[in-house]
Amino acid sequence: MIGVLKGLVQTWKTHWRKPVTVQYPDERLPLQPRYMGFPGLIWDQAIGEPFCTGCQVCMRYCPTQCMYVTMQDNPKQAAGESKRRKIVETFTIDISRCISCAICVEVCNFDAIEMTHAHERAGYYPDVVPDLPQLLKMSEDFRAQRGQKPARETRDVL
Amino acid sequence: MITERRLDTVDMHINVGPQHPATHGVFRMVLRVDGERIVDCVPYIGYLHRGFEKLAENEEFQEVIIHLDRTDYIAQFNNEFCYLMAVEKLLGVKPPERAEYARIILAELNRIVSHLMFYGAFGGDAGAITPFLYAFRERERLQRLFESVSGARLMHFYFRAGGLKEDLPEGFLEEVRRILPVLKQGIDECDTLLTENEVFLSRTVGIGAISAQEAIDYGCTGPILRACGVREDVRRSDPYSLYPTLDFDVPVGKKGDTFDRYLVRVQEMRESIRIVEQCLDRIPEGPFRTPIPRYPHYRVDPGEVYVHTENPRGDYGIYLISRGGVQPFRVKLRSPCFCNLMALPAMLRDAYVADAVMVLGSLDIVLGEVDR
Amino acid sequence: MADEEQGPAPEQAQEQPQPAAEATAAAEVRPAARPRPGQAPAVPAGQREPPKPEAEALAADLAQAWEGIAFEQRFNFSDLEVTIAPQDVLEACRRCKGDSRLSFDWLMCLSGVDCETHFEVVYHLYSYRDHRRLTIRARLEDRDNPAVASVVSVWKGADWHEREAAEMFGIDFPGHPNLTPLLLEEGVEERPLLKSQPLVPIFADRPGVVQQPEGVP
Amino acid sequence: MPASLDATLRLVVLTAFIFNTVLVLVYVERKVLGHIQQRLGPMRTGFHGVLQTPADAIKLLVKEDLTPTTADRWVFRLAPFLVFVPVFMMFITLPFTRELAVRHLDLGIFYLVSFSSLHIVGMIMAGWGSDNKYALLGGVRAAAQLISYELPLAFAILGVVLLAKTLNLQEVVELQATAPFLVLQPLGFLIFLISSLAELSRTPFDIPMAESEVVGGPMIEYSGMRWAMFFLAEYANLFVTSAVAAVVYLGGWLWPFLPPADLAGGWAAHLVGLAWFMAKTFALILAIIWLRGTLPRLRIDQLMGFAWKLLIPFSFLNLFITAAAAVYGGFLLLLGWVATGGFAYAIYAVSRRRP
Repeated sequence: MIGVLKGLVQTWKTHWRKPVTVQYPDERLPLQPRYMGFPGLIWDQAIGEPFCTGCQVCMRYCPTQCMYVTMQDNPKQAAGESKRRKIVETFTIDISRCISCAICVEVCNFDAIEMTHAHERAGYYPDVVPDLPQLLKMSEDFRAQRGQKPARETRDVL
Repeated sequence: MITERRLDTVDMHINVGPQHPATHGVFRMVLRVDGERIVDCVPYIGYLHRGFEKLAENEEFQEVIIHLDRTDYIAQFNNEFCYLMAVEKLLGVKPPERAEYARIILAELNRIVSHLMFYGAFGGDAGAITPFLYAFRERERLQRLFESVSGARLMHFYFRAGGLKEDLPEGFLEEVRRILPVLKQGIDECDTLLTENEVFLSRTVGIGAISAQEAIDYGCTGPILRACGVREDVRRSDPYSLYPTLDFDVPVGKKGDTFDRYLVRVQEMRESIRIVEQCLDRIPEGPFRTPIPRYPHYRVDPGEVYVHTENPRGDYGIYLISRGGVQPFRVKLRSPCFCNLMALPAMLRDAYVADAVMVLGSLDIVLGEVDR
Repeated sequence: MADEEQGPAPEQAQEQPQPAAEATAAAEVRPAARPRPGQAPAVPAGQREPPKPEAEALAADLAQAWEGIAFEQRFNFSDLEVTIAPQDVLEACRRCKGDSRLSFDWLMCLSGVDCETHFEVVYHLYSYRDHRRLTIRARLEDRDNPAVASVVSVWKGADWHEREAAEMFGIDFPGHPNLTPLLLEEGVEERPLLKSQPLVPIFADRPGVVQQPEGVP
Repeated sequence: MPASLDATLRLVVLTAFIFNTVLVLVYVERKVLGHIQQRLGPMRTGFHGVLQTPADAIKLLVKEDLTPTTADRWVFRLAPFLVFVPVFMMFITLPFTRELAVRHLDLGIFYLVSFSSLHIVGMIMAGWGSDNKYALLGGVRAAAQLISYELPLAFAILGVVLLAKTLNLQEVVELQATAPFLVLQPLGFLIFLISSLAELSRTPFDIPMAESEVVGGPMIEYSGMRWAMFFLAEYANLFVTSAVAAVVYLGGWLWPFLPPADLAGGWAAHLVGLAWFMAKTFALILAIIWLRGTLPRLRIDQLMGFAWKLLIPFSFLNLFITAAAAVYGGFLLLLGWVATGGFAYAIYAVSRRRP
């Protein structure tokens, strides 16, 4: 009987406290700086091309095998604008299979891929297989959000 | 004149699971019941089998950590801790002191998270709806800390051979220090709500009791074994990492029943807070990782090692065989729930259907770890 | 180091050491097979630490208690490890639990191992009384019909471990009360953990998902 | 007005009242439980989620009504109505104020007690008709529980009847103008409250529906409108049981004061009376919700033991003391309660289990 009454007092006291939950779409809890959402590709602003050379290391180490990458000869290298001999041609991530483990970031030799804060992919027509421009945009938006300069002016290459 | 008539009764088979609110995942047990009383119980597992051991043999030592997070998905840091100790033993490296303390802090906080999860789910099994929300309120504070450390809320992938992925974020230790008193109060509130409640006591005391001898025979470990009065904790009896230098108690129960298991876990949360407090005082500045050559794709010397640690659910063991190279040859996971679950039919002798739910809840099974 | 590396540094330096060997010419796709032979180290990993005094005492106890059972012993990471023949397993385990000098009351782990040439069943034992560990290794030389006596009669906790080893490797455990499949779905004929069993790529035959080319693990 | 038209009108108004009350109750319960758990409860539909329950009701009405192929078709389909109708019938004699009731019955309390146990039939039919083992288990549990708790409930209320010397609810209320029967019948009130919690199958006695064990019990196979009927019955029952407790023990519309009947043409008295009645009823409902937010669930054998070993003997004791007081004088009542209190404490002290 005493225990039951103690419990009742406890719930009574809690009832008057401020709720800890928030109304999600109207109000979002802040993400931590290290938050790992889905991966995005980084744009090399100095040259105007992605850092990614399409070397497929991430693709091979991806535990869910959700990536597909191909590589091409870099036209800018022929023109003398870039030192990269090869450049990414297509880059697709099936983010319905991506587990946000960041092992692609870890194995990347060129620091070309990063974990963005993008995580809300729900929608009537969710785009679960972003291609190269979308992946670049994810990273760009992410950097814009965090106060870094978006690379919009050099986007005309793609 | 009295005529004696025999009434023929038939035992009924009740299929609890694979999808049932009481099974905490996809687990199935077939109960043979005589009215409300259980005559027999046959557990079936394997609904969440993902072939962890096969996957691990085909991936690098580093990538296996990802799958380990997904075995016991409520105590991820503890799993990574265990596996990396095995890898580090084979590699012959020792993590720096800062990394050791960081690992202990995170593992102990994760133990609290796991026990809070148990507390909430157990209350739900008993039919109380509020404990779950109380537990998650407290759990959320720690989850946010974990997010700030590793970037993920559940699948952390943060420990690395030789240390950590990156240093603890700035202000993390102060945040932990600030949260601990709040957490203590939260645990006290949870305690008030359930531990002394007469209804809860009548549902748990004396239910699903198992003797110490039987528990050892079945290979039960962790809170299940300690509830039987066996003062066994891998952190004390087969110490690893820096646990020998830390001061903490190993709470034990008396009767080995459902209530003792509950009580052991609640007390363990307080002990974990004590450990974290000590670690916070001692954690030094310095490097967070001992460099290993060819960092993500390191080669491991041939050899084999069995390492076990004290996970929230019990003794988590990893048997790791390396034949040299970048991939493990064989990884066997000795998951505590897998062994604890074996004792379920013994615990359900002469119990009621409602008790089956409570006993299963008191085992605190995580099916990702049972089925692997 | 390839010349790509001299490009402008990314704005967000990732906190990880640059793997020097991996950054070779990115133009060629490296061979798909990942496992590479490791060089044999000067000291085997297991012999780096000297044996614990408990382990040496255990070896002495074992020699007495296991009279009549042939075994070879070695120290692995300061713990004792013994190898025995499969026909001795049941008797050895019985003495391990029953003999007052040993009193290994807890079977920590029971694992099957496919060593490509033979099978092994490894028993990790622990004594709550003396707090010491023992590893028993049974070599199953017969690759076609691997069998070792079940130890369920000694430790009840061996039950599911043996069922798992049986379905994953095809090892038979005569004397087991209920050696039925445990984890796999019904009707699976393969023994998944055999080294000869390849790991099938996920969603290998499902259209519409991102497919990886042949040869990528 | 012809009698038939009058009756029809009253029933229509009553039905509308029940539906609206249930909507309000569901909303209140979700909100209160939310705040007990430090969350907000429904917030998105309308202002602070007030339209959530109407939305849910509409959703339930347009959902597909499934019948399992192996179910006993007629039994399965009829059961929700057999659960709802007895609850609806109980409303008929409920006196909201002195004038406001569908019908003042001279055998009001008898009528209430007899109808309060009828919905068990519907529960058993639902459990049997679903052809589901969980439902069957839940149905059998419901039968055992509801019948066991019917006894202490009836005996507890009999104490009031002995003091009031009438079965008419209106007259029972009129007798409470100076003090409610709670003062004279504290033990009876407690027993009544506990038994009605069990009758309502609410926490800690929600064993027939126990969602962690039998996953909703008799309602497991129901969907759409038929499930909504169960829901409706459950919350209507919650209201009517609290209302009966308020009328019988807490003085209904009358206590603690009522403005003179001639004030503002009698309307003020009417409204104040209704307000008192509703306030008491909702206070009891909130207490029941509060209990639900705090307590775990008992087990079926403990529940039966509680009914037969504790509640029924104490309800007999209550009846005995009340009867003695009614015959020999009021002082015995006081003596009786003191003795009962001591007795109860002794039992508690003996049976108390320390962790």
